[in-house]
Amino acid sequence: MGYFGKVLSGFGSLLTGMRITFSQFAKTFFGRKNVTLQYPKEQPKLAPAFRSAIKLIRFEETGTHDCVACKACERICPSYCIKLSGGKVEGIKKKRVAEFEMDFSLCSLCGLCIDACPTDTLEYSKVYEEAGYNRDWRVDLVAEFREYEAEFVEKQRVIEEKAATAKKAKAEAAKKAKEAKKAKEAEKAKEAEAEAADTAEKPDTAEKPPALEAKPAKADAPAKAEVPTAEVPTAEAPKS
Amino acid sequence: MSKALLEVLEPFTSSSEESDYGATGIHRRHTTTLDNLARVCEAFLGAGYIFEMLSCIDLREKEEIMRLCYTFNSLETADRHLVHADIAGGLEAESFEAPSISSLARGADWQERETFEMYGVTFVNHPELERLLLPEDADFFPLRKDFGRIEDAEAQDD
Amino acid sequence: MPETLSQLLDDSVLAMPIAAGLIMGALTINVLMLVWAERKVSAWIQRRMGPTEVGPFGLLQTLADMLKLISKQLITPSNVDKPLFHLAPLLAFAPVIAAVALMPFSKSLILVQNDFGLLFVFAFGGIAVIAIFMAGWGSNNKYALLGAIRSVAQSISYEIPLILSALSVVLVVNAMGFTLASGGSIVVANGLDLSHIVMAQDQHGLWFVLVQPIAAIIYFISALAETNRAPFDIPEAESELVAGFHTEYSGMRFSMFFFAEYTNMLIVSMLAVVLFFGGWDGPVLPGPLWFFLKSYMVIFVMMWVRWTFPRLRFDQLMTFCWKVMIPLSILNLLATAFVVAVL
Amino acid sequence: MTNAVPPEATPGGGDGEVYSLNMGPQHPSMHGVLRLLLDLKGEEVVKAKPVVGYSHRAHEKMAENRNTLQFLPNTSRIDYLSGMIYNLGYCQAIEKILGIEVSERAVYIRVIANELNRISSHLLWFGTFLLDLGGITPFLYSFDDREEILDILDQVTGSRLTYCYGRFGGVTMDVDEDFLARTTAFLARIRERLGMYDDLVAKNVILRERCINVGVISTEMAKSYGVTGPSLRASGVVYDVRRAEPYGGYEKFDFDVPVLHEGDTMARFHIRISEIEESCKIIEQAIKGIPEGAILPKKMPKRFKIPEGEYYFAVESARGHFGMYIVGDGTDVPAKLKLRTPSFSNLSAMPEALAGTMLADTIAIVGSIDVVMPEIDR
Amino acid sequence: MGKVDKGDLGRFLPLVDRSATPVVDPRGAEVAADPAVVRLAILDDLLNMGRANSLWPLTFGLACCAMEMMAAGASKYDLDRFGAGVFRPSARQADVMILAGTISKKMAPVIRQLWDQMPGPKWAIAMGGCTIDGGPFKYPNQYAIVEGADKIVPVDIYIPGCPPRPEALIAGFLQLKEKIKAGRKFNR
Repeated sequence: MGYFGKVLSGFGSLLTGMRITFSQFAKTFFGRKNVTLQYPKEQPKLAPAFRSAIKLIRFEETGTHDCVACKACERICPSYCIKLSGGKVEGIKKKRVAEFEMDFSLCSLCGLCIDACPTDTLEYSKVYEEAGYNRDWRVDLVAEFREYEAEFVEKQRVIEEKAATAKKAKAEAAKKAKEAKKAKEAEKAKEAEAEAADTAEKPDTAEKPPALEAKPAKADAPAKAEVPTAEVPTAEAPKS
Repeated sequence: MSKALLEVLEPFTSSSEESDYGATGIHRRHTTTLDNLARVCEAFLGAGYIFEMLSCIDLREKEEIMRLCYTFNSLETADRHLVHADIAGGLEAESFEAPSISSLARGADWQERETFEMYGVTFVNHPELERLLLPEDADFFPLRKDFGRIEDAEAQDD
Repeated sequence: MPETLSQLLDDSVLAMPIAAGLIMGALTINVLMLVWAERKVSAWIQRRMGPTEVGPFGLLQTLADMLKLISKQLITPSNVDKPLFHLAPLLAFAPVIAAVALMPFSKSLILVQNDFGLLFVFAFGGIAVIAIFMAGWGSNNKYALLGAIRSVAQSISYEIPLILSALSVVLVVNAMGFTLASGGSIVVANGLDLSHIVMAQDQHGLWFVLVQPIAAIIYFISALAETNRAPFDIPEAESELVAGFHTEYSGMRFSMFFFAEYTNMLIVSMLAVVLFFGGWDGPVLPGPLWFFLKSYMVIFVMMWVRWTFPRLRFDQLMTFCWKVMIPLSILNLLATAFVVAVL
Repeated sequence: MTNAVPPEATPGGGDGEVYSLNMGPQHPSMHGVLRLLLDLKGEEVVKAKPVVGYSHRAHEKMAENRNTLQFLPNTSRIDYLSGMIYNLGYCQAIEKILGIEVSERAVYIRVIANELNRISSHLLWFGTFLLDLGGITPFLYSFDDREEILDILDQVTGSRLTYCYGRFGGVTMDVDEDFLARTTAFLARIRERLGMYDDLVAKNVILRERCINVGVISTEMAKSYGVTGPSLRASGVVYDVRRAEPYGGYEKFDFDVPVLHEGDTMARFHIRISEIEESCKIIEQAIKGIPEGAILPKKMPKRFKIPEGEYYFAVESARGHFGMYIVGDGTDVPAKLKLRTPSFSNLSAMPEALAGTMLADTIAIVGSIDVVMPEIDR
Repeated sequence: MGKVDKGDLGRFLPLVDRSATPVVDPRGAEVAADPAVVRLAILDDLLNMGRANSLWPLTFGLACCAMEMMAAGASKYDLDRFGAGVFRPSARQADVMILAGTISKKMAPVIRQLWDQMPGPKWAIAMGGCTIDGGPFKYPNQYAIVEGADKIVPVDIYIPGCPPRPEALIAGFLQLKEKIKAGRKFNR
């Protein structure tokens, strides 16, 4: 019986295999339900963390990116795919990037540049369906910000001037406050002598030491030099 | 670390010291000479250890040697021994010889071929010492320190 | 005797070319549909969609394949045995058409009325083996040679159970006999005549698959092996021998092998329908339609088997044939002979 | 198909009986770019000589040209099927050397990501192994499951295959409720699918004929060649780096190491399938016990200098014991980074395992060893 | 600092304006960007239509991108919808060579040999950064890899990414179909 038993059990296992494939066939054919994502018709639902080539973030406050061309990303990139140049812009203290070119065919999407960026102005773009006839996949990150650049520099100059004037004003206010304090002390000193003079006649009125006038709290830490935007008054919404 | 193994190893290793597994991942480090290598390997394999890895450090500039590093590990309890064997020879020495242990641990066969190809260390009485990874006509030893440095390429560019 | 199509054409000289043209047209359309069906069935089994972009439901997909294959460059490798290399696709392609001519599509619609049609079909089936061996040997490629050797061994050893299982049906037909509708007389049925087999089933309203279930299973399995399909597709085992015997063929030559394989599949399933599933007899629909519907069902089962099972190893294939299939078919034949003798 | 092999490259042959066949770097079941020079007598393999190196990308040389942080993207491309295990393994190695503290939550996230990656690697192996044996449909079923894992991991790491998810000290992105819910749903789905695969494949008589006592690797042979991972556990040795040298929080989870003693292809098949089950158990415990907390330390040093000395750190990848032997010389560029990859030793056992088998078995055995070529060629 | 997320999937803003580059057909026929320039015979259109819709790729994975190529062929992204699902193992029956993965120097002659073995109108898709110009493995003085597949075979379609998603491979196939039909859009 072993011989036929083996043949029959073997045959049984073949039938179970066919039952399973037919159940899958039925699900697709009769049940009209397959697992295919019809790409050109349906776009895939990309995860928010999806990584594609890096791009500069457009911040709401300034309406443009915040790259100061410090080349931290260029140094950290393992595949040498970032090349950027930029620096001082006449009229404002803040440095700006002029050329930011990134070769997406070299990039391994490791994200080290995004971690290394001091001003956190880099993020992943969501481009996933790039294919083309051309071998050159260099991406120009600053292209979309060029036309805002002049306007940004203008706004930045205004901000910095205001900041400068505000600092000057505060400096004078601080000076005035110092003189005023000196002047007050001078009067107090005179009154004190005057009182001392008449207390000399009636010693019983205990002299109340003038309440130590709280030294005017020095203006908060002098504004950090390099990021004036922090204290910028709310600029009007950028016409993006 | 079975004490028996240490006694057996004693005559063949010139120095052997404890190393803190927590930081380095190695229980014990030994140094031995080239001709004792085979017996050290036999001791380990006899005690049920397996040959885990063969690597080579190119110290020809600093210490005029090419250091072979073997690690043996036991499968039952984690017990990793690192064995150093140094081949004398400075930058200009063009051949480095070392005994092959592929007859004892078959796993060493390919690792020795790879070390030969990457560092130029020829293993004596190795069954078929040929290139493994590089193209057949490659005549350079890539992992040597003086080969293919980035600054050389940049020097050529500008 | 049912008039054949040629008598309809009153024996004019044109009868044969027209018949050949008809068969070629029918077969080409059939192969186009079969290849499309194979890709769609495999897609549905694998929960995906199969060709959908070309034509309404991807129906023109195989047409596009054929158009591409026609315009492909025909490469003849340098040190190749030229006569064998060029002849092999033709030889694989030709006998297949001849076999279709013998099939009884309906009581009257039969191209070549022949007393021993069954024998002819098996004979033409045998020629295909020579073609595959020529292809394998001719293309001077180790993979092709291995594939060819395997296919010869497989086809020869699986023809035996194929024929034995068909023989048991022939025995049953000879025993039963049947009355001709017109003549009303008991006619000694000639088991080898395909239309007689179908008429026997038609008269007694009893499909032979019920009479001979074991023979049907053996027939189906060895038919799979004959056409190098699925669990037995060892000659062109994709994962071992790259592409088996047609490794070196490109363009139209390759598509001839493709054509031959799918037409072989069609013939084998038509024969299965004739032998076991009662040919053209069916309640409402006209004869030929039933005939094609049944053979497409058999082809669907063949495709279903292909996309389910892994491949047998070569020596297992042989032991399975000689140790399981042939003893079983001989036992079945003896049992039928005994039952027929007793009745 | 490159059968036009230069004559001198094919050893043996010529005495009429034995001829040599070149299963070239481009072959449907050579798992990428492995090349086997087979000396065949008829269908039987007399001698097999694997030729490797067709995807040698100089990872170790690159490690000596880049600082420790810049080597991160390379790690997941050494073995792209268990890219997460390698990437996080490299981070754990450097953390151990530099003594960087990893928050409890990051440890749990790493365990979940590792085990998901191991399941996806085993599923891909299951598919390609069946493809080698001729069964095409299970390949697409297992890919369908694997796509689910890739989507789950894509949600957190942003990439599908070559992850760069680990940083020294933690992971780049936090895990939210949706991720955990999807993983739990996936666990239920894969367990039910494993039942279906068992019926469709493991019980199939053709497959059992093709796999049972085919390519038996004895325990001594496995130990002598340094075979590790599922192939070693199928030959009767209980060795799993997660159990032998616990790292990355694996000592917190209880899972058992499946072991079989036959050492044939069927044993390796069952080992990998039961390992998927074990990984599911680990993920379940990790999801239940995942604590709250930060995933990256606040202050990260600018440069990660490796102190003087030699370090060895091993992780259990889907294919076996992956060891990193790092020699530091005080700068942030390692003096030497040796990658002891499991498939390298597993494949070196092939010439002895393949001798005397049929041609079709050669494909089945190499498939059952689960070889990934760039991991061998580094 | 809130960021403005336009949310559109968008396309790269390429440094080089790619739309202007003419579609240079390596087989010599200068097919300018707008198809009206070259008047192809109807039969040629028909054959091109057939070729475009039945591109049989060669099973030929090199490294990580091969996994994404297999995923494109699998159920979820089903390459077979475009008639390109038939992966032919033998070079004689393949039309498209998808170079998926890093090309090492030892593999270069093999790729060239496979390319020569492929018959007739044949195309090549360079998938992934490594086949475009070296990808993450390109650094000065790299001794092991060939930086860019077009040093070996004439490449028609470049798909950047590391690895590119299966949708990008399908987009590459669609673009190759447009190229084969010489930019003529039949009533799709």
